[in-house]
Amino acid sequence: MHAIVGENGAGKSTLMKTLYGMHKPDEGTIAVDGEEVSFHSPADAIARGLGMVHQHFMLADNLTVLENVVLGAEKLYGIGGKARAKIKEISDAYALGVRPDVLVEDLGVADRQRVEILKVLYRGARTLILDEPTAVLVPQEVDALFDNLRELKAEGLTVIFISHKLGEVLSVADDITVIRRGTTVGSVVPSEVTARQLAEMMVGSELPSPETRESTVTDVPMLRVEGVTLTTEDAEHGARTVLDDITFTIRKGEVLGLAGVEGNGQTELIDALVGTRKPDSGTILLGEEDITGWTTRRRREGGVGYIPEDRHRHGLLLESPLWENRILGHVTERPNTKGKGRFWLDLQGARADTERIVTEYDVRTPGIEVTAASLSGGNQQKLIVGREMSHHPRLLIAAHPTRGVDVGAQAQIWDQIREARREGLAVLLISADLDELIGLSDTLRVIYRGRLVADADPATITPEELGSAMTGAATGHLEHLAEEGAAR
Amino acid sequence: MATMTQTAAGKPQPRKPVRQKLSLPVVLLIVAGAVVLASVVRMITGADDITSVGQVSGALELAIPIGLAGLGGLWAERAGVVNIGLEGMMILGTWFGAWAGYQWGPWTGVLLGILGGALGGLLHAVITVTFGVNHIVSGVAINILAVGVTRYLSNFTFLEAEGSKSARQSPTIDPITDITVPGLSDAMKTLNGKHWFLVSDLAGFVGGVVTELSLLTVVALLLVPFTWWVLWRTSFGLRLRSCGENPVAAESLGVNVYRYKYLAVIISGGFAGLGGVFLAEVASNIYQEGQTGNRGYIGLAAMIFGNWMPGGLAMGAGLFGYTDSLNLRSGGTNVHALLLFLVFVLALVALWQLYRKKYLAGVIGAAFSALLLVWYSLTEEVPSQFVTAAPYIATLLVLALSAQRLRAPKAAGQPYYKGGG
Amino acid sequence: GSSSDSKKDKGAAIAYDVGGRGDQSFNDAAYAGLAKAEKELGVKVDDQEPSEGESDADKVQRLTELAREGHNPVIAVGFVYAPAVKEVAKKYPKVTFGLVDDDTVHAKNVVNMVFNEEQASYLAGVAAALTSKSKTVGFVGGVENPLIKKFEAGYVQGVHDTDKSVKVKVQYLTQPPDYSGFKKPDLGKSTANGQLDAGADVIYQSAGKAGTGVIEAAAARGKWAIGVDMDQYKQAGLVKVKDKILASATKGVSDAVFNLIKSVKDGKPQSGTVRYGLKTGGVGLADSNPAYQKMTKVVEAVETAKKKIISGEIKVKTTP
Amino acid sequence: MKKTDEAKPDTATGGTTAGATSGTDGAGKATGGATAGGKRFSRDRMLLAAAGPVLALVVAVVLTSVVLLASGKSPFEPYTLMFEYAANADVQVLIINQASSYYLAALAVAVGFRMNLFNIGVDGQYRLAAMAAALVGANAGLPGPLNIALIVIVAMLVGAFWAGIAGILKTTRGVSEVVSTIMLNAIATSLIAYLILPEQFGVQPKGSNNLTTGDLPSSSWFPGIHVSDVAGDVYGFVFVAIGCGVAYWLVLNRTRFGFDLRATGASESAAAASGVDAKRMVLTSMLISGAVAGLAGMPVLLGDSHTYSLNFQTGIGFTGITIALLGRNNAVGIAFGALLIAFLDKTASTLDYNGYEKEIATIMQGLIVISVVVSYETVRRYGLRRQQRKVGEELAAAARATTTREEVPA
Ligand SMILES: Nc1ncnc2c1ncn2[C@@H]1O[C@H](COP(=O)(O)OP(=O)(O)OP(=O)(O)O)[C@@H](O)[C@H]1O
Ligand SMILES: Nc1ncnc2c1ncn2[C@@H]1O[C@H](COP(=O)(O)OP(=O)(O)OP(=O)(O)O)[C@@H](O)[C@H]1O
Ligand SMILES: [Mg+2]
Ligand SMILES: [Mg+2]
Repeated sequence: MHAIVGENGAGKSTLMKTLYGMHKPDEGTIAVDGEEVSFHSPADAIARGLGMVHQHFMLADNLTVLENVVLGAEKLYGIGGKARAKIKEISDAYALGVRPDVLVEDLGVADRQRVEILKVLYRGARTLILDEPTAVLVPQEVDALFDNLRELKAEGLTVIFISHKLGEVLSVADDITVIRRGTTVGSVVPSEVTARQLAEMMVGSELPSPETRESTVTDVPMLRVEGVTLTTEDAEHGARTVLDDITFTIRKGEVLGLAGVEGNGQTELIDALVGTRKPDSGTILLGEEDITGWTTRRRREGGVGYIPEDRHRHGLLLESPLWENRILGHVTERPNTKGKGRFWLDLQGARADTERIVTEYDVRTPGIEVTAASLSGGNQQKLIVGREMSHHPRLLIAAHPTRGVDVGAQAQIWDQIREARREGLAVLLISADLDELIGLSDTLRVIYRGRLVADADPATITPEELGSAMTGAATGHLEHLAEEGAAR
Repeated sequence: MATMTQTAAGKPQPRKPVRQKLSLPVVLLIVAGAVVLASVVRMITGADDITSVGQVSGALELAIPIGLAGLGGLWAERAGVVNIGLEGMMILGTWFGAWAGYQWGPWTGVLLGILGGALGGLLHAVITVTFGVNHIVSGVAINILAVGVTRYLSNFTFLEAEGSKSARQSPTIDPITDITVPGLSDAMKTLNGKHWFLVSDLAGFVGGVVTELSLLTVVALLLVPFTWWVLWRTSFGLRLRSCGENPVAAESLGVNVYRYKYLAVIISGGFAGLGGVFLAEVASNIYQEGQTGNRGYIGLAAMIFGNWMPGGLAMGAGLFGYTDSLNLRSGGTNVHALLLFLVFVLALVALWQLYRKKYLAGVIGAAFSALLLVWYSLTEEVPSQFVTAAPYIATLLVLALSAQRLRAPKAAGQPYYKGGG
Repeated sequence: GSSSDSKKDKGAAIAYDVGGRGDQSFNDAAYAGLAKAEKELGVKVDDQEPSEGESDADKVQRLTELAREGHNPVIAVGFVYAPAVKEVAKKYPKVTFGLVDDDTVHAKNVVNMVFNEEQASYLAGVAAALTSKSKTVGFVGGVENPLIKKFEAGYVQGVHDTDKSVKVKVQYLTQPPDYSGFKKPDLGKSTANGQLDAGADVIYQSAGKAGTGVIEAAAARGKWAIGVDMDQYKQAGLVKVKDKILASATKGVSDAVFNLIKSVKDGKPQSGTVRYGLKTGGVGLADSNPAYQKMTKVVEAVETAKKKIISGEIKVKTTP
Repeated sequence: MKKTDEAKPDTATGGTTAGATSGTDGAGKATGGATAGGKRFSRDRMLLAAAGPVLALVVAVVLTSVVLLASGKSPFEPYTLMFEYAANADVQVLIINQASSYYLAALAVAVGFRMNLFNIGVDGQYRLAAMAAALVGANAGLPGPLNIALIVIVAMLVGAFWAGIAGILKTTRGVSEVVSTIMLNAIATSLIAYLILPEQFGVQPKGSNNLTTGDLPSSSWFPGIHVSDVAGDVYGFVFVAIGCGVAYWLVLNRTRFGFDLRATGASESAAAASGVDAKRMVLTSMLISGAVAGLAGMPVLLGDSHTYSLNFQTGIGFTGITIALLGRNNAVGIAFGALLIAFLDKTASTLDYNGYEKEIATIMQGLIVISVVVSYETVRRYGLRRQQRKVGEELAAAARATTTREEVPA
């Protein structure tokens, strides 16, 4: 089991895609079983016994598991009963628990991951490439996954995997390669390095940490959510309750961290808070005002900042220049518009302020006329954070604020959040990165199937404990009885 | 290590997908309900033509070109390419079909017409797949181009041809054989003529599909199940559909997405072309400029109506053909009877909404129903101007009632670049 | 602008209505007149087609261009040209403009050629009523505009004056400005089938090219069809079904065009409204089908009706 | 963490630009560098924007010439003929007048396009609007300018109403506007046919086979600019059309509403998250699109025909789609597109007089649209890639500059 680590944008995915025949290398060679190969397409790589599970799932939602698995490999066992039998066989052999005839869109992330692995095994791959397979899993699921992988290894398969979670890399990998800015900076054996050393190799500098020390929590409630319930109804799933009687309060200067496996209602909760979806019942109060009936625009004018989880879908206009992206979401506010009723755009104002954000937040860009799409993900995120902070929000909804952001930028973003918090900002933090969640939050809540099922004190909780609540195994107040300070 | 205070495991019920997709039995039930309702309406109004043999066979003939265009749309969209150029491809089909048809016989015409349409499909594929241009834009351009090209070509062919001497039409084409199932057809006609409740109506429908059926109609009808079989039961179809759902995933599994998209769009053009041939050779026996009359667009609508499924599409085309046929066959009285049909349908919808506690929708439905009833009882005939609009209004109404159930292929209309993942 | 009249003589010219040459209707008839003039009078000729959905300005431009090039007369086919003729005729007073199917432009150099289609249709109605055994006859109109309604009006009156008990089924294919009803034989066929199913055994059509669909549908069932505009019994495209074309209500656009060209050529250009009715033979019922000629009772009745119309004893309505 | 702060060099932005420009020096002034970079990127964009249409026109002409050659004709003469013909003043007037209708129709389509809405129904909207406006105008009996204003307002309202049906169906029932507007076009035809019957509101002038809505009083004719007796008048409404173009540009690019609209078109999800009510936006832009569509019939109605009759011009809505595509939904681009298509349309007739087929012009239109969109897309993608690469290079240069100065800590 070979691990590859590196900062965001170091070229890990790119390297893997090259291995898998999706890009052609300009120079250099790839050898499989000692034999030099040149792949023109993934099909060539598959034929050579390579299989890849991508960072972003490569599944067609509206097709069944069976269809997704056999796609491209129909020659092996056809697309009917024989294929179904084979899938069951593999699934049983490695305890993957995959059901062939459900639609993929009905599966959770962990199940999807297993479908992806099954897809690769189905093709008889001898070498498995897993690009950040654990990013969206809770610790228990991660363990299960590594159990699966160890079994594969025992069968004589080679596994290459990429991860940002250095702890797990150190615990399961046999070899580690570190890459930075597209070149290998070193190869190490897990027994010889610590996580810290590894991280420093990755970034070429010292590691930041998300810890928040001194508490800035006040008594003044900023956001009060009371009994918010939301059901969705669509032709595919019928009616279901996605938010069930959600109640919580965030005070000024408080960061409330919301833990949960993706798809348990976080997105819907954010939507309800931002105002893009109307809850069926319950009230939302911002400060003293009832904002339940407010439109999104009014809420944002009223001081709700929003760092969306999917910046490409919700945070940016990819093909517009940076300064237009700076206006997005704050089109009714200074310095973006002027005149009576803020009717006219203030192009100069917006441009100048974009320059300011670019400088203050260290957005690496040659100018503000370039399109947002040409920035790297991390820089896009910095721009969004800068934009939201520029309007001095009273409440910040931050969903995965550092996802896909390298450690340097991560630290900056954390700093920004902390600073604003000191000035009385209330933050709802949603993150899949449990370290970030524990380190940054003042209070922790766990959401599971649309309900807040547990709460915890970040000072004492461990990621494992949190993880078990996230899978629904534990509820109520999570109390850590063991010795203080064991928490990371 | 750590202990947790385990409260009574508040395990909410697992997310259970309650699929409300229209399953086959439900669809059949709806169809059966519609037939019964039609029969009731016929008995009340005495508009016997609404379920007559002639009406049904007329509807079939009018539905086929729309259905073929719709199938064309289906193939393309299932592979992720929106094809609004169906109209243009149909035009190419009519032209090439007629051009070959009058010279070398109707079946050569069929072949050439398909090829002509496929040529349009190829162009669409080049523009959208290779160059990644917006699909609708490309389709619009193809529609313009097809008009120009066929007119231009007519100047060199039909204008000089014996028997037409006009650049706007071809000489006549020999007909394609008609078949009538001997005993059955007459029996059904007799039965239909009795005007019995339900029995005669069913006889009308059966009679309609066994009377004066062109061989090409048979072929077209078979293409519906054929399409379903290819797309949902073969690996070719699976690959093709995967390109419409998630091309990046398909590519990652070694599917040559470009190839499947190309093939799908070319086949799509071929279907539209066949629809064109049908117009030129079966519906009439001559190429006539402007003959397609927006049927390509309507085919697209039928496909959306049918939820991107062959069966649904056939129903959509059938609905359009039926209303069109109704209005052509002494529309004034027929469509007047249709009003009563609508009154019933809307009343049922209103009741259903009220039952589901959607009061606003229910009340609106009831109000419209009542309005139509008033209109129905105060008039003898619907003005011919509105009769002509009946198919369009019907389509709009049905879509308004059902559009939310529809689900397009996820990647339809999105540009795809190789290695984009 | 009138100075450009002095350009060299380019002969006669026609500007067609939508449908253009090959519409098997009045555009074709106009062309026939033009061709005849070319052959018999030796005049130079030219013709121009419109584009789909064009505006009056385009028509003005077309006529202007023809006049400017030196054509005389310039004949505009179809009432849609009325505003254009009105405008261009002012600019070219020395050119004679012909206008088919319209009688609203009154100027010295404008000839309005109008036809009593309703009279010919009346005769068709008489023939239909007498030939029908089922006491049901049909009328299929291509596009529901006043012109085609004239055909309907005359026909229905002709039927009812002959036999009150005969039912007339009337159906139009499309509504203006959707002129595809003149072009879609399949619609004509479906409609005719509907009327045949409803018991009609004689169908009269005024639907341009779509009319061939009507004739074919009727012939396929062994029922009668009545042609329109020209003698469709003699039409090349309809050889196979000509036996079932009972008669045709003709409209002498061809002769009208020829007459106008001739008058200009002779230096005595027509002017004002020239009406072509039964009296002048400008419209009529063509009886080339021998089967029709054998129905002496029908032929007689038609002849009588014709005389009565000419004498003014029967007034034929122009609107249904 | 401290290190990261240091790794945030205050010369980063300036350094990148300067690095890329000079290729050697990594140092520079932050703000100055950024502004220079900005200018350069916008100039780039301008160049690329111009490259698209030019490339496309060349390709389209070449392809058309190939078609001509293939049919054994001179590959160039038709162009000369068309240009010669266009030298006539009356043809020029004709082109300009026609272009004004096309322009308005294309603006209507473009408003939708900017929102990713495909309003195929402009054709039905403007016809229905023109007919209703003509009716009201002929019967209202208001004094001149007031009557004109009334006519124009009625046209806009009716156009908006008809488009609004599609908007409502989309927002409340999820019906694709592509399908609903196709249906509404056909329904509009029937509705007009019904309303214009003499039994309803229409008029059949004596001796005519036409149906009209009656004539507008001559005081309600929109005054034009008289060019010459032969050439006739340039419609006064041409200037209204230009005004609409200016308004379109102003609203889209300079107002908050326009920003919301463009944002929704660029990314509906991002716009919704930013506070735009997407549904309302869909409805609003459909209404605006319809209102502008309603204007498309006005140049002819007020400037020429002064009545709506059976031969009122049709198909402008579809041409509008072509033109909006050609002009890339840009007010100036659309103006060029409208003139180009009007030019092709109006000069095609001269081909007929000279032994060519006038369908060449239609083929050319199709080819132009295809090559234009293909070249736009190619240039756009090239531009995006180039920009990304440049950004990458400049950042890499900056990174090199900083790393060499700081050295990687061991
Ligand atoms: N083909 C290319 N050649 C050179 N540079 C490129 C190319 N494609 C993208 N870049 C540049 O690479 C940079 C990183 O882009 P990308 O969004 O892929 O980064 P990333 O790895 O996700 O970074 P982050 O860690 O910030 O998310 C951008 O500045 C972009 O301009
Ligand atoms: N063909 C190319 N030439 C040059 N640079 C490229 C090319 N393709 C991608 N890149 C750039 O290489 C970098 C590596 O991106 P990659 O996706 O491999 O990062 P990663 O290490 O997987 O990061 P993450 O942890 O965010 O997944 C990006 O900056 C990307 O823009
Ligand atoms: Mg990666
Ligand atoms: Mg990244």
